[in-house]
Amino acid sequence: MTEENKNRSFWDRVQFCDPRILYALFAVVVIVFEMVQVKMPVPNPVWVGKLYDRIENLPPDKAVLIDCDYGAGNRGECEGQFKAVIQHLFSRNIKFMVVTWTTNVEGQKLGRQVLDEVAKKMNKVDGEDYVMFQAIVNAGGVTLQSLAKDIHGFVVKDINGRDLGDIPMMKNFRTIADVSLIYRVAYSWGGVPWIGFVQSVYGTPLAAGSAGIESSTAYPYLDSGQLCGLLAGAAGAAAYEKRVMEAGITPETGIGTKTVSVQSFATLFVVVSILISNFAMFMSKWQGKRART
Amino acid sequence: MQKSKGKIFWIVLGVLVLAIAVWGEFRAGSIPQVAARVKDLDLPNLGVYRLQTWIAALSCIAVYSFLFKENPFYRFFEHALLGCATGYSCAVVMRQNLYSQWLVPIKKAIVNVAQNGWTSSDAATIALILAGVIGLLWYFQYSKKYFWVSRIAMCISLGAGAGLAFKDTFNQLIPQITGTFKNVCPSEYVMPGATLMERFYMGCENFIFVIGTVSVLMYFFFAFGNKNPIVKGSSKIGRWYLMIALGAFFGNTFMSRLSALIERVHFLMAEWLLISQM
Amino acid sequence: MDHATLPIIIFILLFSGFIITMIMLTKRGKEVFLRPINGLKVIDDAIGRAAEEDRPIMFNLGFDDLSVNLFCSLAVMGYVVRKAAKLSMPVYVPLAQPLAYAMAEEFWKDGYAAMGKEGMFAVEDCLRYMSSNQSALGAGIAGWIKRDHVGANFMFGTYGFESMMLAEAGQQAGAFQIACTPSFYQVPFFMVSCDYTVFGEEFYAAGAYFNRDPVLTGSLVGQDYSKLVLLILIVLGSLLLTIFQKTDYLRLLLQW
Amino acid sequence: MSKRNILKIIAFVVGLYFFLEYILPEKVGGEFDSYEVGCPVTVERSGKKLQFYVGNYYKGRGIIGRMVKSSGKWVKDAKPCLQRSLFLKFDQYGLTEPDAVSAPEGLTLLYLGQNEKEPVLCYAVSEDDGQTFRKKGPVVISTNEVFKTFENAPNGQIPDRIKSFAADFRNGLWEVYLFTMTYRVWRAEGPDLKHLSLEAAPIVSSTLTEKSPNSFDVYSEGGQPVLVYVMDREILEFRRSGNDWESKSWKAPKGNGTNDTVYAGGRMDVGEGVLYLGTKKMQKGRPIDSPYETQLASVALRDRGDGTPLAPEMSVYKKVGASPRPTYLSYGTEWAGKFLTVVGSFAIFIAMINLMLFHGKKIYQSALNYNAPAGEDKLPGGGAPMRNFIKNAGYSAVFLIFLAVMIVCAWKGQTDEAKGTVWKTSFDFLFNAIQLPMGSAVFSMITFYMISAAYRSFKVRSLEAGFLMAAAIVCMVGQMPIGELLASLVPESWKLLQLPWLSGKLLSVLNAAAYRAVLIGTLIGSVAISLRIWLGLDNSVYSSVD
Repeated sequence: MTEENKNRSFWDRVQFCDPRILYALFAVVVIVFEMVQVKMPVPNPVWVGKLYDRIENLPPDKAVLIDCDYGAGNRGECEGQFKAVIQHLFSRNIKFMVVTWTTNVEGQKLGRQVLDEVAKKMNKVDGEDYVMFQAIVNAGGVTLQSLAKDIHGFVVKDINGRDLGDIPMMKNFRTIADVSLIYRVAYSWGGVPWIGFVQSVYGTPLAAGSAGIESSTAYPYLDSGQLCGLLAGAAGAAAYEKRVMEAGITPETGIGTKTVSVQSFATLFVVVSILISNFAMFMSKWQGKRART
Repeated sequence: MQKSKGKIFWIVLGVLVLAIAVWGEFRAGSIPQVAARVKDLDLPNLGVYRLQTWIAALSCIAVYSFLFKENPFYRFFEHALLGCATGYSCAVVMRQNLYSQWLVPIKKAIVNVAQNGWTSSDAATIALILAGVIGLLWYFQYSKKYFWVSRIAMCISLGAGAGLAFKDTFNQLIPQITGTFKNVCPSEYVMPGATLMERFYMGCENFIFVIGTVSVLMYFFFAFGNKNPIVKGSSKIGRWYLMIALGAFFGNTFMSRLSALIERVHFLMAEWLLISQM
Repeated sequence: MDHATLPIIIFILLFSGFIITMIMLTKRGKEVFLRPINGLKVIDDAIGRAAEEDRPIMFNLGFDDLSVNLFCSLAVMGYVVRKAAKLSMPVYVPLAQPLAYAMAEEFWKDGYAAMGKEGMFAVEDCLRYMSSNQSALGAGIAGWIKRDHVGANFMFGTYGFESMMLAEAGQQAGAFQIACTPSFYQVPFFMVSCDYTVFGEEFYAAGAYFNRDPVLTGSLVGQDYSKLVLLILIVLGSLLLTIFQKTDYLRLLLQW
Repeated sequence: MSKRNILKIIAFVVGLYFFLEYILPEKVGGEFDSYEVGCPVTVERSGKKLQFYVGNYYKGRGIIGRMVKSSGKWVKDAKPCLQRSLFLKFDQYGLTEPDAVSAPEGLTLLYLGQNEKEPVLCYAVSEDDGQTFRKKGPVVISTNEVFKTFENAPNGQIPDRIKSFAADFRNGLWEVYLFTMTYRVWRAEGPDLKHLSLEAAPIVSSTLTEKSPNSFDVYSEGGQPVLVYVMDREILEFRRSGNDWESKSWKAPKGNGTNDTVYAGGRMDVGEGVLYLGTKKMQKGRPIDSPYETQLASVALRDRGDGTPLAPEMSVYKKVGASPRPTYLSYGTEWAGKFLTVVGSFAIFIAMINLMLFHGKKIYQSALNYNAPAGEDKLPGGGAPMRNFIKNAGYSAVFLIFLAVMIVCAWKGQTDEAKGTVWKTSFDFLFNAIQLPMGSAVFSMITFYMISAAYRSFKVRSLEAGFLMAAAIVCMVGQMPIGELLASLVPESWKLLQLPWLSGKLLSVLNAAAYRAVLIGTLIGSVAISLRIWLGLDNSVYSSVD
């Protein structure tokens, strides 16, 4: 305790404590609750249920277009959202196509790893039940217009270099009219202008799984019907994983559920620390005023 | 004295973590989840997986060491990350984009034209060579004299962006405006079978929504209405709404950052130190 | 829609008409009223306070490269540098983009030259290019604020997560802080640690208010009229829907 | 002509193409049914044989046209007789599958109105034998004698969503048969189309396969209703006997067209047999969605007696209308998309080249003054030259090595065929060992700053900051399982204390309203910015050009 700290009042010392103490306490909270995976009641946001019901009633003869654009930074949130939805699609035998962008090649690699893992477990075949396109340059709306009008002509090959024409599943999916739902998993759901160039033009429903930060910008679009579902952060992933587990599709607990149970206590720690520091400020002000009168 | 006490603390902590890690190495062979993980990532054997996990853990620690002081350990891994990221995206663009979405179709079109004559789609594909020529103009920015030539490619993209901005904007704007037409006192027709209280709550919610949008719109007026009491009053209400929206943004920002850190801690403890459940 | 419907064409003509006519009017010299932004009225008090305590002033230009945002920030910087030069105070300008360095140097020298104080402060120790990496930039500026005990800290332009480091360092050093940024996500962090926060469209209004560029001012006024039209539509639409419960006439008209 | 003006003109021309392509329609001129014709329905009214059909100008936007048979030839009216109206929200996206019935109060046309929700069964009445119609809105059906329509149930509280329908008016009573999404047929009858009461059980459910029919129609024969239900070339007929329905099915003969499936679409007596004229969907020759040459006709002749079909007779009544002139602008969008993507993909190498130049120069300069006298960039105390070389150029060398290794491994190890080769393993190794952990660690590093910033500087100094803090805490805790745990302690009725409910309302009402206004401001701002760039008013973009 430095000399200058000693004569300060107790509340001032609390208010301006050394950040290393905070880091240490926070690390303890996270490590303890990481070891002890506490079973928590997973929240149930409205828009997660709406996306689940929509995938439950999707027509089997159309495909789902998944835009996998999340990066290494938001694996904690978006990987759970991506994995839970493809497990649900596999269990309902709905075919899906995964689009990736050259501006974020990590999304392609991470998506590929998750896809291979889940396909191996649910014995699905690349080219018959799912396909991953090769990366496309995100040049804004003009790219989406060409993609919507002619998928084969624009994408040309899948990630393994096979022509889309020879892939058995792609025979009856040529334009956006054969797509029943677009689902974008990314840090920022608005990064690719699906709403301006595809959803409002062809009426294809659009759902989004986004990092917590950007999910708050999605609510005006949910209210106006331009977005038909939203998975917000790790909590959204956990809610969808709970539904998938209850439907008996996969026994293992998902990434979102594990993250969310530790995150609850971390959030509680941050909220309590903010309240303490504000309380300390009021107390030291109050003591200061009492000392002056 | 203070500095040396801090140093001892970190050394003790480091040794403790290293001990757990080495202890983990001995147990790694026997844990079933580790074998499953090796099969999932289809790595040749356990040794390669453990080496990969060790390097990943060291790079995490290097990043977190930047919190205290910028050190050569961090700079090495930062330059390694920069190299990997740039190399990977350029390899993807070269192979998946330029080679197979541009060169291959053009080659096929030329072969097609040679065999059975011109068709409109082949001509369009061959005309894409022009795109490559313009793409090369980007590299004039390294020459002082012809610097402006590199701006041609930028202008084409800018012009296209500006032209398409009208479509993107109005396709988003119209549903947002019509979405704000809210029924402030819904009747039986709108909500069949709802009690009076439920309809009253829905009416209040819609009223709060419309007032919120209108007042925040007025908050961002700059050219008029400075003295008009209605505009002044409603922009004050607008500022309260914005405070709540900013609070929601702050709350959600925290959610994202925490889950990123927890995912990293999960990796370090579950896959590296093998002390928590995979 | 794939192609513009009739209501959209009307909107395009209306909004473009507002914007272009207002730009032409301001170019021909018509005096346009722009309400002063409350956060920016206190710039003079901030500089005055820093001068009394004889503590330097810092002006951050954010993370913008050559763009509209950078020119708005530079306009305000010109004003601040002139005010500081009058009180013969130094203005430190940390930079994140090499191209922005050249433009900032030009504005900085003009400011001091206008007040006849060219040689008073060396450019090298006031203008410094830190780094394009966000975390390095944040750590560098936070260190600079604490080392030089900055008295007034202005943060203009777009920011990423480094906004937190700057705001907290400035608040620790007891500086009078004003933040003005269009990036909506960083506003909560500025809001709780700065004395005044200006955000959203007000950032562009600040740029127009200070440099009176006819194109920027005219288009701002044109945008205001467009927003007024949309506001009237919203109020009208809600009223009509509340009166005629069964059909939403204005919505059907707009989505024709 | 300065270089800056050349650039501005290029930007303007490219922008003009996309602007015009958006503003001008895809095609101009041509008749209302120039894209597709279909769903013919025939009726006899005051001695005249009338035929209504659906014509499309755009895919899916149905408009109803009329034809009259005079002196053996079908003559088409110039103007369509019924189309979507501005202020009737039930047929906002067009009309399909009409069914014409001659009723005492006038010729009645029932149709399915298409809109953003489910199709709505509506009807219109005409006094002048179908030249003009007055719309009467949705048909009202009810199961409990309460005949009311609602916003989300315009046709009344019917058990299932309508997929197709058939209607008939016989001895003063309206009969409407509904074919629903779950392959059931319900029957409703009533004095007029606003008071139809639905029978308790569906009349036909078991015999229908899980496949939706091509068309579905009812006509009366000898005072009794006959339900015709057609799937590809299988025709089922249901006749009422007592109060249940028995079905008879027969196969329609192959016509001389290639894959012409037959549809029942209204009935007209032709001497020797019952002529199922026309189709509910159209048919004959070309597949269903090929525009411009579709025809409308049809026939499956059926003998009156024992059901053996006679040879079909194919005749064409209505070809597709005069085709419009395309504006040719929309032809170019696909090509423009590919063009701009290729231009964009060339730009990605610039980042790599800049980094290689920067780090290469560092290595070159450090190598140049390797043993030069101690300069200020040397370590204090004149350390060995090798340590200085590593201090300055070491990290650049690390960057270049990793760059080269990653480019080669990524090029060879991307595809699945490379599985098991050394390239894919080393590519996966590099990605999972360095790029992935570093990326997420850097992103999560900021959490530590947030925690210390949250503790030290997030103080409630003003009422506004207090509002912000309260909303932030409600949002954070409300979306976490902790909020769910705390909510279970509070009784169900106290909504305001339930954090998940409160954070949901805060996000979907208050935050949505406020951010929608910010969004409108941003969208109008982007119109202004793109207008300035397009018209060349904004010079900041060309600042580095002379």
